[in-house]
This record gives sequence, structure tokens and C-alpha cells, in this order.
Amino acid sequence: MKGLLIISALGLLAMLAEIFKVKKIILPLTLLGIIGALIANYFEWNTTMSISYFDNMIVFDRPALAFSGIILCTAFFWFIMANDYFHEDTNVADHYSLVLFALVGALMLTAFKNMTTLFLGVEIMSIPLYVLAASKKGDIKSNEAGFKYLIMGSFASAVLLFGIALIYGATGSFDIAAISNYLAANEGNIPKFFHVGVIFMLIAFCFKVSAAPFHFWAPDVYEGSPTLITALMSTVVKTAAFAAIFKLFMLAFALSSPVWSSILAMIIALSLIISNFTAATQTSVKRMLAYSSISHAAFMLMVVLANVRNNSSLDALIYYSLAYCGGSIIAFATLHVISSNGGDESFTAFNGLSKRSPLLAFFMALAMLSLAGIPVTAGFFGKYFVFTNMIGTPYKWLLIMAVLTSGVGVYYYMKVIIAMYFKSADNETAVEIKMPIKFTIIIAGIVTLLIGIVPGMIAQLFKF
Amino acid sequence: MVVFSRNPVNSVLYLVLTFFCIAGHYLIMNAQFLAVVHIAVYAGAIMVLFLFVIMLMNLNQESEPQKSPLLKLIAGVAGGLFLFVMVGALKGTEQINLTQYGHSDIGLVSNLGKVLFKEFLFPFEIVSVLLLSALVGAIMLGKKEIK
Amino acid sequence: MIKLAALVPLFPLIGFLINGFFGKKISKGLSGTIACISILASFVVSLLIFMELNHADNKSQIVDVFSWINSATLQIPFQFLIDPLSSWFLLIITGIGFLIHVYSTGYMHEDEGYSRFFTYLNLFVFFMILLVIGNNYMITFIGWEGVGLCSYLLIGFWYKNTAYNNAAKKAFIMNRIGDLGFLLGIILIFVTFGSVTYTDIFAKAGTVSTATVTTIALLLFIGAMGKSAQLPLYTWLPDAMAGPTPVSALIHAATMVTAGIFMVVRSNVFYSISDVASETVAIIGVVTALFAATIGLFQNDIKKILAYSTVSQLGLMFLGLGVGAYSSAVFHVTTHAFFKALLFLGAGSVIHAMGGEQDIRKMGGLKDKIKITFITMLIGTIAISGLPPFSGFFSKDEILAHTYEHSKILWLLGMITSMLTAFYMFRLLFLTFYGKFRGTHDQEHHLHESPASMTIPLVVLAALAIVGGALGLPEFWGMENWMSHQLEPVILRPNYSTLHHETEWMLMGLAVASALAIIYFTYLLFMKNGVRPADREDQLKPWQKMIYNKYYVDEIYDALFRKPIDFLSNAFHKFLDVQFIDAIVNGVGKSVTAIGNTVRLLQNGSIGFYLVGMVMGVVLIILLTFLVK
Amino acid sequence: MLAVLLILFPLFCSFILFISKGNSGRTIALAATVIEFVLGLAAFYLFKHNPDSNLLSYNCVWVESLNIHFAIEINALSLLMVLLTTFLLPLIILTTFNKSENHPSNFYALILMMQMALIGVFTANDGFLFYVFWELALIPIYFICLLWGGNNRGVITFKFFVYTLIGSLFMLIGLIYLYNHTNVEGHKSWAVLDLYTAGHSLTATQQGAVFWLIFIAFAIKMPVFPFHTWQPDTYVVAPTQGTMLLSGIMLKMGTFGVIKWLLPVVPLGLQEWGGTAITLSVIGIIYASIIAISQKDFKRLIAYSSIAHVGLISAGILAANQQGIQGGLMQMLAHGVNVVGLFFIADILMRHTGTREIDKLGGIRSMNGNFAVLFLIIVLGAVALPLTNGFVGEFLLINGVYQYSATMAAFAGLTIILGAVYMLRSYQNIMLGEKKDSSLAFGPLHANDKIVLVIICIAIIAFGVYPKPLNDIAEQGTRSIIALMK
Amino acid sequence: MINGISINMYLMLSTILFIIGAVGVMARRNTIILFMCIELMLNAVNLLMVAFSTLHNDSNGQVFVFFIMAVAAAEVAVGLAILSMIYRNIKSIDTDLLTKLKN
Repeated sequence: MKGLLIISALGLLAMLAEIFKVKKIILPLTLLGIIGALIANYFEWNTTMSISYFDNMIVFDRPALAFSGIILCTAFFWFIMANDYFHEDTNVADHYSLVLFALVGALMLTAFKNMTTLFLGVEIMSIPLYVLAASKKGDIKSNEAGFKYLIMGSFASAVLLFGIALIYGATGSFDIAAISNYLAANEGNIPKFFHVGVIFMLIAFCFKVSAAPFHFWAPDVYEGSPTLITALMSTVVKTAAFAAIFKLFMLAFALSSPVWSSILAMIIALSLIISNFTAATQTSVKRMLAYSSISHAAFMLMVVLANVRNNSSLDALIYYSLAYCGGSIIAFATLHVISSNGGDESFTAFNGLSKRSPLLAFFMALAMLSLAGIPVTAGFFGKYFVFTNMIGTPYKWLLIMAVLTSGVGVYYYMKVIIAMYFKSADNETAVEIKMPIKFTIIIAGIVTLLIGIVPGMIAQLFKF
Repeated sequence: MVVFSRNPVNSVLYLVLTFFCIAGHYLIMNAQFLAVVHIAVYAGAIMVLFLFVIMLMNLNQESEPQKSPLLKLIAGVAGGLFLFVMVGALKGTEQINLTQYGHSDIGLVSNLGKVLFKEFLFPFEIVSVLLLSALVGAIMLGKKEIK
Repeated sequence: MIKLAALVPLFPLIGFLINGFFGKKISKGLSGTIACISILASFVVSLLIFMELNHADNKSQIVDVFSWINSATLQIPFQFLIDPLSSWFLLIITGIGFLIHVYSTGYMHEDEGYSRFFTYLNLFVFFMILLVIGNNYMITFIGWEGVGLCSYLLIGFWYKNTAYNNAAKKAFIMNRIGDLGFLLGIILIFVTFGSVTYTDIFAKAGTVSTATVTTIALLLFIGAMGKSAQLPLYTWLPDAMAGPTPVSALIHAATMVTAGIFMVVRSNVFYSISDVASETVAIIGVVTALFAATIGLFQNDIKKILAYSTVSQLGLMFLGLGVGAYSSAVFHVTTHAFFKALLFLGAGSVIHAMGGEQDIRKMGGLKDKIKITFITMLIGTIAISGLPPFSGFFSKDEILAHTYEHSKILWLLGMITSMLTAFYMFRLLFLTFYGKFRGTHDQEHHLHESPASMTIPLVVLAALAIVGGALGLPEFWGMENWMSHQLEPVILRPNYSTLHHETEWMLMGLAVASALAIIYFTYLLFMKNGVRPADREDQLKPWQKMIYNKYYVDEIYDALFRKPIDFLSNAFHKFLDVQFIDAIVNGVGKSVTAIGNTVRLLQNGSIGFYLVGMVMGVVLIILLTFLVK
Repeated sequence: MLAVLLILFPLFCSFILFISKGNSGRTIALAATVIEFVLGLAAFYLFKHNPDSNLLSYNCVWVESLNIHFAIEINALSLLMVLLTTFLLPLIILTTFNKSENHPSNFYALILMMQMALIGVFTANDGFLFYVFWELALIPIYFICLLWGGNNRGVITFKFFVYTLIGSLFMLIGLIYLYNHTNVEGHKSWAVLDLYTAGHSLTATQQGAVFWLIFIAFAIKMPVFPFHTWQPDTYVVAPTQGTMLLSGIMLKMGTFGVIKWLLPVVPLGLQEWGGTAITLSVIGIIYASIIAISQKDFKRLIAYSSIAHVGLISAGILAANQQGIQGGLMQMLAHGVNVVGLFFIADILMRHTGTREIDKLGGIRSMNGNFAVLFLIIVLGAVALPLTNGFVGEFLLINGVYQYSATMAAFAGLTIILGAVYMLRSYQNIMLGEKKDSSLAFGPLHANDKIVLVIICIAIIAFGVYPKPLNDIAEQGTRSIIALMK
Repeated sequence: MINGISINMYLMLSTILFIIGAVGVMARRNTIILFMCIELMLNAVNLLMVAFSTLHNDSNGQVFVFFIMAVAAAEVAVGLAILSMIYRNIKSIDTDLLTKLKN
């Protein structure tokens, strides 16, 4: 909870800093703040199992803290990485505060206990992102991305609200606990529109994590947005959304799972197919990553699906998020470096990277292997956990499909590696990497490897 | 009419009309305060904002070339289907009268205020963050580039 | 000495290694000497073993060397078995082998691959010894394949000649076909008896069903068909004549090709039990004998004639085996080794004299130019034609007598074969040594008798071909058939003639008379009338042409196996593998791309369309969840 | 501890190589692999004298929550494979001495990494660890093929990579399924023996499913018909050392996997589906042999011959009797050595003549007799002539298959005929006869090449004549597996 | 005053409103109208919320409506800002011109 407050305060401070013309201190301040939030998180972890604030509106229990830990860590590295990007911009403080506000929303999503906080969390997270997506003001692509994101996001919000309204109508409450109690108490006597509401919420969240057929916005927005913002979207936002999904569907609506699980299975299947197949034909790495993020979302949704019968899946979700964030951070950072070194975002820009910057190429390869799920990278364990969870469920066909499509997945990840190591570059000039980015990439790479080699570490870190 | 009118200004006006209707419904349902707020916020603020933008950009012409009829058709069909399935899905709900609790005063300001500042304190506070970020965002985007 | 049986194969192995590693560095003389000495040493040891065994009470002694393959109940030790059969074969192999080695030092003297030749030859002897000396089927099989290898190497000895190489390859592959049968037979033996050791198996052979025994026997016989060039796997042997002549003498006449006979005799227990198998052996034997003999009638290559004659004689031996006359077959193997080696070496001497010419149409009148060769060849020819008192007469007669006992038809066919044999052998003799020289002037000038290293073996073999019959004189002459007594311990049902003496006399007389008649006929034909083989194929009558072309068997095989396999190979590769299976695999990849590209089109950038997509998704979901039950 | 050292030492050297610059790479690599071989021999010695020595196994917790252990053990089965790996690696390194690659250090580093993974695969006693090593082995080889391969390598190695990866993911699912059914005092376990128990407790249908899930991975790796199409292309396109690694050792991962991770796991599944799998294997034998006959490229020919050989191995192993499995083990060793020899021959041909087209070559024997002899010995090993190493395994394999089905054995046995056909045909066309191209020149072999070939030939003959040391271990290993299948 | 009106009526009404909004978003090209349609959808939700609030005699629903309004306002603000920016760049607010990002 304190973490949430600290971040909110940071956002304000960042704005104040601009007023007082002390832009230089924003970054250190932000980083310090995030560390502070993390420390606060840590203490909360050790003190109580569950503290509720404000009439059970928001509760930072251990899963919430775990997810917010991931989000904060990612954000921490993101800020380091984004440093030089911000410097180019005149509205540094605005950017900082917007990102920080989005973080607030994300943190809320991990900890909400009430539909109100859920809804507000979603919006607080989304609105700054709409702006950020469009933040390259002169670039029509960026504008378009922001616009699309906004329209589609609002549409999804409307759907979400409709769902919330229906659920409220059935249960008479916005409280998650109350809803799940209601479900338990009125088994067999639940109005139909409650289920419609659940489905609507599911759809809204599928939109947020860009699962097919609600994924349409993702590739466009990912491509159009500034690379670093895309990184933020695909890591923080996704993790937060999954934290929310976890709470909603694995806890609150668990009992109505017969209604939504088969739908979810179909959504996953569709996502797997569409994302992997389309990613395989992309020429732009950024777009490819967008599609790949859809496929990862599908994998994480599988955990949600599996939870129907298996309660150990929180581990899996957290682990997968972490692995995915690590890989994505590296990938987007590399992309950023390349495009800021005069390249575009296509596969050809990666040609011969191994010669231009062996370090970058190595870590990018690592990230790709991790995203492809090859041992001993973090991504492998992520997939492993998903499989472990899925195997007990009746959706074995989905598992087979996941295996086959991830074979396709390997194809496009490898395409990057091939380009880097096998193709020759047009220009052989060395790629210049700024220190902060180097730092981020190396740390993220080490984490990716480390939790791949010693996954027990994470499991011990988050013991529930 | 909101949807189909060609001129955005007309659209806005039709929308305002719709808002008034909705506000009427609120009144019927004893949500007096909400009805007022509704009119104030939507018709008063948001719609004015819309109009302002329209005027600003000088868009009150029927400049919009129509979408290809095909997409319109598809959109219509999709909407129709949507309606169909929604009706199908929501049908068969038991007929509950809205007045089963008789008259109530939940829609009154005092009551709402209590709820808002007791139970919903945190959301209320956090909405400030939301509005702030929207503010910042809008300003940031609205600012001219200083080059 | 029996304990030292390992020495027998060891010596040739040492010879092989020395020649193999240092062959190029040492002089030709030394190389040849080492090779000969190693075989000689082997021969001496074999002789000692033979003598010792004859005096020993235990006629079947096992010598352990080392343990080879163990797999649970499957124990295959490297073990030697010394019994009358193996010791006798050892003598033949090392004895004849030695003579041929000596002969080769002369014959191959000019060849650049001199030491290589002896390397191979020593290796061959080594494997051949293993083949006969092993105490289980696996050791025999090692030798069996090993000699196949050496045969391959030696046939293709002049490796620059593609035709020779093809012949070598053909020999190896045909042998392998047989080997597969053999191997499966061995495996079935193991599966049935839990062992492959001779002494174990034969003791238990009576305990299993006849059907199994028949299968085993037939599978083993497939192996024998390959190695001993029986129908339908005989075609490699005539081609094998591509190798240097001493090789033909040693491998493709005297020793290796008799491995099949050896193996059947070794396994006589099975054949004695299974009538079906025996019958098959006899029929294939006699058919081969007759078939090959007819082909021999019209051949013009001196070595090819001998090769077909070998096939034919081998068929005769199988006939003997088929009718249960195992010792007679071994007897015939022995005498055949003598006279056929003699004939080949003689032919080699002729070729040597002719400077490499092998076509008898281009020879003639050689008897005065190369006297020793002529005389020894004559002896050999008489021996093979079955005139008393030469060795061939006795062995062949014994087989035919047993056949008569068994079946009159088979006997008749056998008789015809031996008449044909007499015909083509004398044809060979007359055409080569009599009449006028028909070769080129150069060749005539060049004609000379071979060196002593070649003629001495000829003489020795000739002597053996004359007196070899003494090993198995007919019982009814009141003499002891040494051979059959010798082999008694290894044969389940020793087969002693039950015929009346009169019948035997009659058969014998008939054989001699017919042989004489044929020889006279041949004499009339080629000497008196001076008939010469046609120079060109189109001068032949159709039936002659067919025989001349070996009944087109090679062509048939080509059409039946080689071409279809080549075709299949291409078809499998081009169509099934590349265009079907791989295409499916690639197709998966392509379809991924195709689907990807199609799905990409959905992403057309238009918000309205995206929203329609989303709404349709919602519609579908609700439809499926709530309305479709 | 020795076991751990066997895994860690190559990894360590690999890191050194990654860091090292310049041309010292090959020396380091050679030294490393030789030392590794000595370690392998030490393990062999130790195993002979004290099979229960705790130096040979190691077990520590890796991921506690999932009960994943870093459990490795050198037992009879793995010892053979470790010996094979450690024996072949120095040779493979030696084969590179006569050509200059780009970035040699990285090349060697990847090879050593591969060795680490391979030894890991062979020694792992924990299902998860096994899988991890299994996948790890894939990455270095993929890079080796990709970075140092021939024309069109991108697409081809890619197919290989994706193909095998999908297969192994299926295996992962199978393994996880088993894992979910383990129950050791209320906990799940990855230990191999517990997985066996879990497998045995499944119903026949479940076992059938697990059988296929796991078998697919192995079948692709080996490869068994009809999962083989990646293989010829990959073998051709990979650099020689890559091909050697792929065919000499990596392929054995599949066969080894069947022995250790399939047969004892799902006996009922095997009963039900083993026949199908054997049929596929046997079809593969004939099919690949026949295709090999018409191949023009020698390397491709070897590739197809390898499919045929492996088909026999797989058929024998799946027959699941003493002879079959033992023969499989022996043949794995033999095939490893032989195929490395053959591919090296192909490499030498390429280097000396600039082509591998069988039709363009010819008459090399008259130019270099020693080479011809060495080549011939390797060919003989490949056609499984008795007294070469190939024979022992092949005999036992056919024997094993025969016990399963005589008809199958007869078909499988065709390999000895067809093998002779394509091997001799290619040998003849390449080495014998007259030179087909007058410009063809074939000088003397380099010392390194000669050393490698001689060592291979010695191995071929030595283990053909006296296979006992290895055979005894193979027998012991097979016994233990057979016992576990009950 | 509201006797006799069943909740289903409101359910249907707001559904219809919602769908009209949705169709508008799908079919129109004018971005401003797009926003308005979204407002319409949100209003549909509001209506439903209030109806349920009345049904349950629970003021939470009405409070929630406040939040929705706040969010709607925020969205519109941001949306119009983006819109004006786009207009600055391409002098049009036609969605069909916003298809640079595709495939």
C-alpha cells in the first residue's frame, strides 16, 4: 500500500520538479522512490498477510505484493533505460509523471478488492498510456497509435463497465469477496445476466492482454508507439492485467468457471494461432514482438484456464510474467538501440548485429531464446510451469496446440538470431550503446539466465 | 440520430437530447442527484467540450465522406447480431419489479455523500490521480512543440 | 598340438599383418616368402593337429580363445572346435592354400600390387580357417563374411578396371543375400536352442519340432546357396573370374565356395532330421549342376568354363548332401579341390603363356609349347570327367551311387551333368592344346612355359588329383572307405551304401562308359571334324544363343532387382521423400506463412473494421456460451 | 563428483574459449577434450572396480518446490555413452586442424558446450534435468550449423531446429504428465525411478499416449521414418564437425532416450504401440537404404545410411529384449565411431578434390593407397562385417528384432544387403576405377587427418574383435533396464 | 412512479443503447462522432447501473456512476487532445486516413 502511495507522490513530485526547474533530479528521485516502494513492499510482505485499507477497497496481500514487486522492478529498469529517451524530450516531467501514474494504476490492479478500484485501476493505467502512445507529437504513426488505443480501449472499458453493471445487478455488490460469496451461496440460482457480465469482463480483459479476437489494437499500437512506451505496455501493463485477471477469474469467478473456461480455451487457441502465424510473416521486429506478446498472453491465459482444477498456478503466472518481462525489456531495449543508431525496426536492421555489437547481439539472442522458451532461460521455466498446470486439465488439445504453435514461435524468434549472427550487415559501424541501456540489458539478461538456471530462487522468494 | 447524422454538430445536439432522456430515467428511479450531475457533466461539460473542438477545427461541415456502404452494412449486421445475441442471452431473466423496496432515499445527496466519503474514500482519492493524469496528458499533447 | 589350434589362424594373420603394414617397404621376394611360410606353418600345425586327433579318443575337442559376445543367455565365445571335419578342412585349406601361394609368387611376379595380393590372400586363408575351425555358428559366420570380403578384394584386385570392380561388388552383394539367410538361421537357432555352439545345439536338435528344424535348415541353406553359388545366387561366380587366376583357383574353386558344403555337413544333424530341407538341397543341387553344365558347353573364356564347371560340381556336391551322403560330399570337395585347383592353375599357366589371353577361340596347339601345363591339365580334365582311377571318378561315383539309392530321377540328372562335364572339359582341352595356334603372332612368339614356382604346384596337384581317390575307395571293392570312417563322429546318420554290389558295378560301369563315349564324341567333333566355336554371336542358333548368353539370367536379375531398386531409389527420393514427406513438413511451414499472410490481411488498419472484428468475437462468444447448448 | 566434473569441465573450458581470442582455441579445445576423455576413462576404470562408488553419482536439490534434483549418475548405460562422447570429441576437434574457420574459439566453445549437454543428457537421473540437457544440446549445434554451415543453411538448420524442438516439447508434456502422477510420500518427484513407478501405474490408454508423446521426440532426433526429412539436408549443410556431432553423438540421444526414458516407463504402452514403432523403424531401414543407393552426394548418402542404421537400432531397442537393447547399445557406439569416420572421409574428399559428388570422383585409390585402406575399413565397419565393431551390434539387434517378429527381422536384415549395395557402390565409384576427371588430384593426407582415421580404424577393428569390455557393460546396463521394465 | 417497470426493461433499454453506440463506433469515420458514440455506450452502462442500484436499494451503484462519469470526462479530454494533435498533423479527422499502421 505504501508503495502505491509513494508512487503517486512521485508522480506529483515529478511535476513539481518541472515547476521548480530541477529536471535533473527527477530520475534519481524516481529511482529512489521506486526502491523505496520496493522496500515498503518488502516490509509489508513480512509483517502481515493481508492488510485492508479503505473498507476493503484495496488489499495488498502476498500475490498482490509479488505482482507489484515485478511491476516495480520492471519499471525501475525501464526508467534507467528510458533516461536518454526522455532527455530528448521537452516534456520530461510530464512523461515521468504519466508513467508513474500509469504505474499507480498497475499497482491498483494488483491489489484491488472491489470493482470500483478495479475499474479505476484500469483507467488510471490506460489513460496515461493513451497519451504516451501518442506522445511523438509530430509522428502521425504515433498519433494514430494513441488514437486507436484510445478508441479501442474506451470501447473495451465500456464493455468492462457493462459487465460490472450486470454483475452488480445480480449480486448487489461491487466487492470481490461478496461476489464470490454470492456465487457460493446461490449455486444454481444465479441470474443469467450475471454470466453475461462475467463474459463481458473476460472479454474486456482479453482486450487488455490482447488476446484474439480482441487483439487487433495491439500490433498497430505497439508499432506506432515510441519503442520504450511499447516496452512499458508489453511488460507492466500486461503483468498488471494478469494480476487483475488472476484475482478476478481465479478467485472471484472461479466458481462460475464452467461458463467461461471453454470460451477462454477457444480464445487461447485462437490467439495462439493468429499470433504465431502472423508473427511468422512479419518483417518488422517490433510488430513481431507485438504478435509474440499476444502469444505469451495466450500462454498466461492458459494458467488462468488451468486454475480451474489446480491451485498452484499463481507461481506459474508470476514466473511467466517475470520471464516475459525480462525478455521483453531486453528485446525492446535492443530495438530501441538499433533504431536510435540509424536502423529501422525491421529484421534487416538486425543483420550482422553480432559484428556490430557482440554484447547486444548476445543478450538479444538470450532474450529471444528465453521468449522462445528454450532452457536454461527463464522463458523455458515459464512454459514449463504452464505445461505443468495445463496437463491436469481436460484441455489437452490446447496443450498440443500450444506446443505446435510455439514451434512456429521458435521460427520467428530464431529469425532474429539468424539475422544477427548469420546475415551480413549493410553498414559495419559499431553500435553505440548508452551506459544506462547497457546496464539494463545486462541486468535483465543476467536475471533471465539466473532464474532460468535457479528457478527455485524465485519460487522461494514468492512463497505463498 | 447521434450515430447517423452527417453533421457532427447535429450529432452533438442529438446526444444532448439523449442525455436528457437518460436523466429523466434517473429521476424516475429516484436518483435525483445523479440526474442533476448527469446533466451538468455530460450535457454541460463534455458536450460543450465536443462542440468546442468541432468549432475549433471547423468541422461542422458535412465534410465526412461516407464510409463504404459495405463496411456500414457489416457494422450494421454486426450490431444487429450483437443485439440479437444479447437479447437472447438476457432473456428469460425473472421479471423483477424495480420497486420491491418501495421508496428509498438512496439517491439523495446526503446519502450518496456518506457512501462516497466512507466506503468509497479510496477510489475517490484515486480518481484525482486519474483526472490529474488526464490533465497532464491533455496538456502535454495540446502543447505546441517548442523547436 | 590341439591346444595350440589358435596357431592355425594365427600364422596367416601374422603374414597378413606383416604384408599389410610393411608390404610396400619390403622386397617382393620377402613378401611372397613370408606369405608362403605363414601358410606352410599353418599347414604343418594343421597336420600335427590332424595326426593328434586321429590318435585321440575324444574326437571333438574344444579350444577356448576368448570370450566374444555375451548377452544374457546368448554366449558367443571365441572358441575353436577340432574334430575330424574341421581338421580335414584345415588340411585342405592350408595345403592347397600353400600350393597356390607358391604358384602365385610366380604368377603375380610382375604385378605392382604384389604384396597387396599376398596380404589379401593371407587374410583369406585366415578367415577360411576361422570358418571351418569355429565351435559355433558365429565364428563360422565371421569366417563366412570374412572370406566374402577377401573374395571381394581379390576379384577387384585390379581396381582400375570398372568391370572387375562390378564383378567384385556383385560377388559381395550376392554373398550378402545368402548371408542374411544364414544370419537369420543362426538367430533362429539361438532363439530355439538358446545357444549357437555346435556341441550344444546338435545334442538338442531332436527335441524341437521338425518344422523349426526345417526352417533353420532352409535358412542356413540360403547362406550356402550364396556362398557356394547355387541357383539362384550363382551368377557372381562366373563373374568372379575377373580376379587373378590363383584367386579363382583358391577361392572360387577349392576353398571358399565349398564353405557352403562344409556348413551343411556341419549342420547335418538338422538336414538329417528334416526331409524337406534335404530334398530341397538335393533338388537345388542337381538343378544347378545341370544348369551350369549346359552353360559351360558354349562358353569361350577358359576361366568361365571352369567357373561354370565349378558351379556344376558344387551342385553335384549338394546333391550328395541332399541325399544324405555327407562324407561323399566332403570326399568330392577334397578331390574337387585337387583337380579344380589344378585346372585353374593350369588355365592360369596357359593365360600366363598367352600373355593374358583367355579366349579359347584364340588358342590351340599349345600342348607342345607348354608341356607340363598340358600334361597336368590333361590329368585334371580326366579327373573331372570321372575316369578311373583318377580321383574325380571315385568321389563322383560315390555321390551318384547314393543318389541312385535315393531317387532315380535325380541320379539320371546327375549322370547327364557328368556327361556334359566330360564334354565341355574335353572341348576346352582340345580347343586349347590341340589343333593350330589361332592367336596373334606376338602371342605365338611369346609362348613359354611358366616358371618352376608355378609348375611345381601344378605337378603336386596333378599327383594329388590322380591318387586322391584313395581317400574314399568304394566299400564294395572290399576296401575301407577311409573318408566316411574318418567323418563318422561328426555325422548324425552315417550313410553306408545299401545297394547290391551288382547295382554298384553297373552304375560304375555306366558312368565310365558314358564318359568315354562323350570323350570320343568330343574328340570326333573337335579333333576330327575340327569344329570351332562361333566367332560371333549371330552365327549361333537361337537355343545356342540362349545358352551362350547364360539363359539371360543376369539380364533377368537386372530387370527384376537392380533396375526396380534403382527406380525405387529415385522414386523414393524424388517423389516420396522430397515431394511428399518433406513437402508435408515444408508444407506445414508454408501453410503457416500462408495462414499468417491471410490473417495479416485482417489487420487492415481500420478502426471500424477492428471493432467489427471485436464485436463479432463478442457475438460469437455469447452465442456459444448462452445460446448454443 | 567425477560425474559432475565430467559435465562441468567442458562447460568451464567452453567459457575459457568464449573469452579467449586468437588461434590458441584449437589447442585448448583439444587439450580439454583429451582431458575429458581421460576423465571418461577414469570413470570407466572406477566403474569396473567399484560401480557403487559415490564419485560416479551426484545428487543435489535444484528446484526445491518442484522437487527437481540435479541428479546425475554414471551407470552402465550412461558410461557407454559418456565414453563414446568423450572418445569422439577429441577426434572431432582434431579434424578441424586443417582448415581455418572464422572465429575458431567460438566454434570450439560451442562444441564443448555441446559436449557438456550431451554428457548431461546421458547421465541425468532426473526427468527434468534430462529435458533441460536435451534442449541445451540443441542450441550449440544449431549455432554450429548456422554459423559455419554450407549453402542455404538458414532454412535447413531452421527446419531441423524447429522440428526437433516441437518434438521435445511433446516429450516435455509427456514427462510432466508422468511427473504429475508420481507420488513419493505425498510429494511429486522427478527422479527417474519414481517416473518409472508413475508410468507403471497408468492405464494402458494413458501409457499409450505417454508413449507417443515421448517417442515422437526421440523419433525425430534419431530420426525414424517418417520424421526424418530434416536429417539429410541438415547433415549435408552442417559443417563436418557439426555433422559428426549430430550423427555421431546427438542421434544417440534419441536411442538412448528410448532405452532409459521410454522402455521402462510405459511397458503397457510399449506393448500396444511398440509394434507400430518397430514397423516404422523397419520401413525406415529399407526406405532409407534404397534411397541411399541413388544418392549422388556422398555426404547425403551417409546421411541416408545413417537413417537406415538408426532404424535398425530403434527397431532392436523397441523389441525390448536383452539382445535387442544390448545390440542397440553396442550399435550406438559402433555407429558413432563409423559415421564420424565416414563424414570425415567426406570432408577429406571435399578438401582434397573440391567435390563430394560420387560421380565426379574416381580412381583415388591409385593416388593414395593408404587413404583407400582406411576408407575401406570404415566402410566395412559401416556394412557390419564381422570382426568390425558394427557387426556385434547388428547381430544382436537383428536377433532382438527376430525375437519380436521373424518377419520384421527378415526385413530389417535387408539392411545388410542394401547397406553393402550402397556402401560398396559409392566406395567403388569414389576410390576405384580410373580417374574420371583428369584434373582430379589427391595428395597425401595431413598428419592430423591420418591420426584421426587411424584411431577410428583401430577402434573399428579393436571393438569388433574384442568387444567384451564394452559389451559386458552394455549387458549389465541392459539387464538393469529389463529388470525395470517388469 | 416507477411501479410496473421491470428491471428487464431497463436491461433491454441499456443494451439497445449500448449497441447503438457500438454500431456508431463501428460504422462512422468521423472521430468526434466515434467519441460521442463511446459516450453513448458509457451512458447505457450508467443507466443500467442506476437501475440496478434502485433494484437493490443500494447507493453503491450510483456512486459508481460518478466514477464512470469522471473517467468518461478524462477519456474525452485525452481523446480530444489526441484528436486535435492529429488534426494538426493531417488536417483531417477521418479515421480512414488513420490506417498507416497495418498488417
